[in-house]
Amino acid sequence: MKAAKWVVALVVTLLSGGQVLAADAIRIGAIFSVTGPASFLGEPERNTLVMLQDKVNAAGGVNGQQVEVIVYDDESDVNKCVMAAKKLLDQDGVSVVIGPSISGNTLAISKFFSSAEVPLVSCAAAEKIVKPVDPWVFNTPQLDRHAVTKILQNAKAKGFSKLAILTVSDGYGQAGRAVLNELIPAGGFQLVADEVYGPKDTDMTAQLTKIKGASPDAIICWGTNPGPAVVARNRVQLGLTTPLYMSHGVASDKFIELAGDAAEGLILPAGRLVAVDLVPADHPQKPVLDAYVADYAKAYNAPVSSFGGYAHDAFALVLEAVRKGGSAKAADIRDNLEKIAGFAGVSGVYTYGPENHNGLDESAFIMVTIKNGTWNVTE
Amino acid sequence: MSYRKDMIWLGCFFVLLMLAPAALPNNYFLTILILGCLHSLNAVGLCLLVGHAGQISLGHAGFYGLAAYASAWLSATAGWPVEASMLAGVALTVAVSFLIGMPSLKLKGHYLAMATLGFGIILSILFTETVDITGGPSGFVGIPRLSFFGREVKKDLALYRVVAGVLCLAVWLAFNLLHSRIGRALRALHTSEKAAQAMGVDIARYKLFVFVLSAAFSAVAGVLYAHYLTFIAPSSFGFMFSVELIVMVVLGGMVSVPGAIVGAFFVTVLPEFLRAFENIEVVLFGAILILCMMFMPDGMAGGWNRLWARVRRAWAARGASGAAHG
Amino acid sequence: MGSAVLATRGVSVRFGGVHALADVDFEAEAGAITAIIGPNGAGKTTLLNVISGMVAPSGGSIRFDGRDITAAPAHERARAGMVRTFQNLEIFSNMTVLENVAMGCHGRLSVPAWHSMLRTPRSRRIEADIRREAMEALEFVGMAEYAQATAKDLAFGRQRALELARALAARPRLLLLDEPAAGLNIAETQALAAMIVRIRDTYGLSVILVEHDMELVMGISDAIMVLCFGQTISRGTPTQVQKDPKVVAAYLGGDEE
Amino acid sequence: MDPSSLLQYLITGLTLGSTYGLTALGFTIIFNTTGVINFAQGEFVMLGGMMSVYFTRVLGLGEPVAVVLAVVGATVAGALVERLAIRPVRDCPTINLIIITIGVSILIRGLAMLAWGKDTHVLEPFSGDRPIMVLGAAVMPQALWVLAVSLLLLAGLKAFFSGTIHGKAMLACSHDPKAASLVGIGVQRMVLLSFMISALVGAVGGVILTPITMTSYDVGIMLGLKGFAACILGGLGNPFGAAAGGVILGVLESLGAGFVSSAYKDALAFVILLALLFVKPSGLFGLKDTKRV
Repeated sequence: MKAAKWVVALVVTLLSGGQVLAADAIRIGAIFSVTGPASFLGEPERNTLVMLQDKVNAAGGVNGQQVEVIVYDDESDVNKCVMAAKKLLDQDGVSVVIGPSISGNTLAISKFFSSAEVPLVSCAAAEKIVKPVDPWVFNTPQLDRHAVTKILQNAKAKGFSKLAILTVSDGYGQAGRAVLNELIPAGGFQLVADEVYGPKDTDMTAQLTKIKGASPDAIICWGTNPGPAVVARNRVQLGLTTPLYMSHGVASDKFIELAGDAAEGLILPAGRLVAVDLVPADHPQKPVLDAYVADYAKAYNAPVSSFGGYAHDAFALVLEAVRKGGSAKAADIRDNLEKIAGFAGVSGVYTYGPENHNGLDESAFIMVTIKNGTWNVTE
Repeated sequence: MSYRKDMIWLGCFFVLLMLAPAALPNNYFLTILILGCLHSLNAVGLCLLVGHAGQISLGHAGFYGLAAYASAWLSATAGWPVEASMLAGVALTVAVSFLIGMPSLKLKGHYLAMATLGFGIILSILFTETVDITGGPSGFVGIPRLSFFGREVKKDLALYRVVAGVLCLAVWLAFNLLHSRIGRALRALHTSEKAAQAMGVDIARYKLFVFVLSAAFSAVAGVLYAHYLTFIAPSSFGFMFSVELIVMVVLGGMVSVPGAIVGAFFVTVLPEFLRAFENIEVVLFGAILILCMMFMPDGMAGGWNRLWARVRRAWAARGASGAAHG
Repeated sequence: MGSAVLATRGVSVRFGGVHALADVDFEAEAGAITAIIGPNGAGKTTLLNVISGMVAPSGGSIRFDGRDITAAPAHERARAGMVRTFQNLEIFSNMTVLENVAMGCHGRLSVPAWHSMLRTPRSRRIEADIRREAMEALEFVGMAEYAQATAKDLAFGRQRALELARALAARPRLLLLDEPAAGLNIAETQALAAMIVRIRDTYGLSVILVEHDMELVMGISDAIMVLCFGQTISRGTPTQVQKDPKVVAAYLGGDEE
Repeated sequence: MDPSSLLQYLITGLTLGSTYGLTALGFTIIFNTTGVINFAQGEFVMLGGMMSVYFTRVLGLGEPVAVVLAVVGATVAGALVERLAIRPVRDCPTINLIIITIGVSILIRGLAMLAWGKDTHVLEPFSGDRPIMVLGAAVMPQALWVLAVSLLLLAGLKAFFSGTIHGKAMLACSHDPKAASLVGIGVQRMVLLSFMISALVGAVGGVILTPITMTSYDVGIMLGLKGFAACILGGLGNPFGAAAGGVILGVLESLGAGFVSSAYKDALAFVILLALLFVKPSGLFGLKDTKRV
């Protein structure tokens, strides 16, 4: 009986805690990994969304309607993510949801959105999210495929033929590893080593020593901070001079800080956000990038990250769909998202379609080299 | 507690579980309830193992995951019917726990904790690295939903009833066991292995039995979890979840089955309460855990018993003084 | 010696380099009370541990009822009808007195586990039998009124009696008592002596007794074996042993006894 | 496989192993006086690293000052943990105390996250990061620091336990707390001391490791786990076993990654650890049977 009373008390408290929201506002739900291992994604995403909400509302909203963003933290945990999704769909009655931050969580909840017929605009990059296309599920980040293609183009131009890969054993690394394993042989390269490190590993010397034994022309490392910084440091410590490519997952100033001098000469594909100053003034993304960097600096006194950019674009795309279609109904937002073409965001220029729920291509990336502790465009 | 009292408790609990959804406005609460029931199932098994038989395990998240993955693979990849996959998933887990338990249970205390922890970690590495089978770190997608004889349990409410029913069944089995010669033997070997042996208890067999039984409870929870969520990822079955399960049992008071269930619901629901506090959530969770252990050293079951005894004393005192006045 | 219920041949036990027992031959006759005595550190409890299967001998053999049990684990010996008590009380302290005694019936009144889990009629019958027989054993030692008390709350003397009741509930053919009088006062010791004899007479079982209290040993034993530094130095009836100069020397030259 | 690679794996393993061994050492000290496995041990290591980063970066102190302050800070934290969370419940069963240490570790981690954010940080190596080449294998100067400090700590602990009154008193507490209190040893004081010493050892470890491993608010989980494994491998209660266990674990991982598979290196290390446990149920250098949890 103790459990009985307890649960009843709990339910009552939960119910009374429910927010009461303005009835005519456009309700946008969001699920980000604000805490937990993936907080480096979720925190800038949450910040971005909150900032944009205030900005839009201050400017009078969309189509005369205010925007109400409800953000939940899934703590990088799939169970919490499912609960958050159910809460948004069943309790908060949102008309569109932005997020989650990580691919696994997105895959876990995407089917709830098809059955509830509410669009989900994910900030996670895995190809599985949009391929095959689920009518109700979109995403905004550049696909790994585009990043790998960029790297391989660069490698081909430099005349490399034997490649080694070193990937992290989490969702991000696994997705990258799968694409690398597919595209490296397909591009006429030879894959001479395929090594893995754990997300919490602090020393990759053993893997690099093994890779060294396979004498590749270049190494591609796929991971997010701090692992790749350790890889970069270990590479220098071992006296390895083999060129090292990184993925776009480390395209932030934090990486240069962590890797220190070892970051010198590393090459990676990155969104234009990483080197805003280097983007030509006539580029369609330029005004969006400038505005985002300035707003974020003003609101949080902190540098932007490309992950926050994914949330920025998701929000901008959703508002664009609402504006265009003149409706904030879930089904209309979905339909109008598919009609978006040539829309400049932070991460690239989006063109969605019934068969394309990612909307970006390789042109969303530029190849950058780290020189003197800062980013340089190499193409 | 007598068997009859336990049965009355179970009856009330069952009725409460069945009525609870009526008081809940939407599916979100059902999700919490379902997860609470699944965690309880794990905790009840561990209560038998840790609380009664005194054998620690930090590897049960591995069993939970193994059953979930086995059933997921059999039904989604090999195309087996869901019922058969679930049975096979539980059977496989039982077999694995048997093989793990045999050498491990010869170890004692912290060494046993380490051995089970090691097996749990090995299992979770397997979930992560065998990408072709498990889908790797980004998870296993497309698991069919729970179904019986070809009829899918579509509604969360129906699925919740199944899960709640299974939990009550498991609690019934646990109560039966605890009130039998086997339950006594488990408690006996907890206190004195020597004396238990001298009374004819084959302690190795009994430890293995309760270890496998608790793994089976976790396995049943695991297959239900997989076919409820239709998606699983290795991060749900890591070392921290094993620790969380032990926390549930200890918070509940170690030896009390109802306590373990309350502990499980507490640990499941508390973060939802704390969500409003955002970043401070983790700090609060840690603080609450410490305070609970400080002020309820014998767990929630113990805390409740003391409270109840005090209420009864107060009642009796009032009755007595009332009689004197009258 | 065909009537020996228990016999050890050449039993040796080494702990590290120390011979705890060296080549000990021991026999206990059916229906008799056989005592093992000796100064501290003589190896009495070790011998009892070897007999009951708690310590594996490094050499020698043990026969129980004519069957070689040298390799049998402790719980099998218990199930075969050999039950022991412990010098430092090994009661199940968190269980009730009745449950403690019920543990005595564990090996004898058995039922497959699934019966217990499903609480089948057969399991319920067994549980009822266990309860009844446990109560009988409690009544035999005069502790029926404490059935529902928690074992650790009992006075020390009662805990000793509880251990005895628990052993009795197993209906052993051979009862091994490890210093049952340790910690008891004179009156309690006298009651214990009477109780041991009554147990033997009522149930017709054999008793092996390891004890320091000479009055108790001499009063009730049918046969005595004296151990000193792991070796048998004397055996016979109480009168014979008492007169044995080797025994006298061992005790006088030994220690505080 | 060429010998220079093998040497490189061994050096890597040794460095990695020292990090585990240092954490394990802290576990041992608290276990020996209380019988408790302190799940917050990894957090002490984290505190050492994070505080030295904080003092150098944010407060702009010189590295030596920052390091000393960080170690002192973590030691104070250790004392606070004992006074606030352990002492009030000292009569509870061991398992309760262990759960409390789990709560403490969650709490400390959460506070660190609130105070210093979720970012990863680095600390400059003490004597540069130019590797020393030994027979074709690279050795980092910082790795030498780690080895040297680990050995120093071990020697210091050895001297403390066998050479000082307090050390002997702590050992006495571990053997028999009742007897220890009868002969006038303040068991509670010894427990407090053990928490302080193990926090100190952990923090020193955190400080010297950070230049190699980097640090963030959540590094304690992994280090705690590996440290516990190292303890068990070496045999609970034996400081030298703990250090040796750490080194063995690190070398196993490194060799596993080099010769077998980097994906399964942790699994391999645990398989070997389990196999050893089944052969030697109280660890490689286990002193005695331990009490049950």
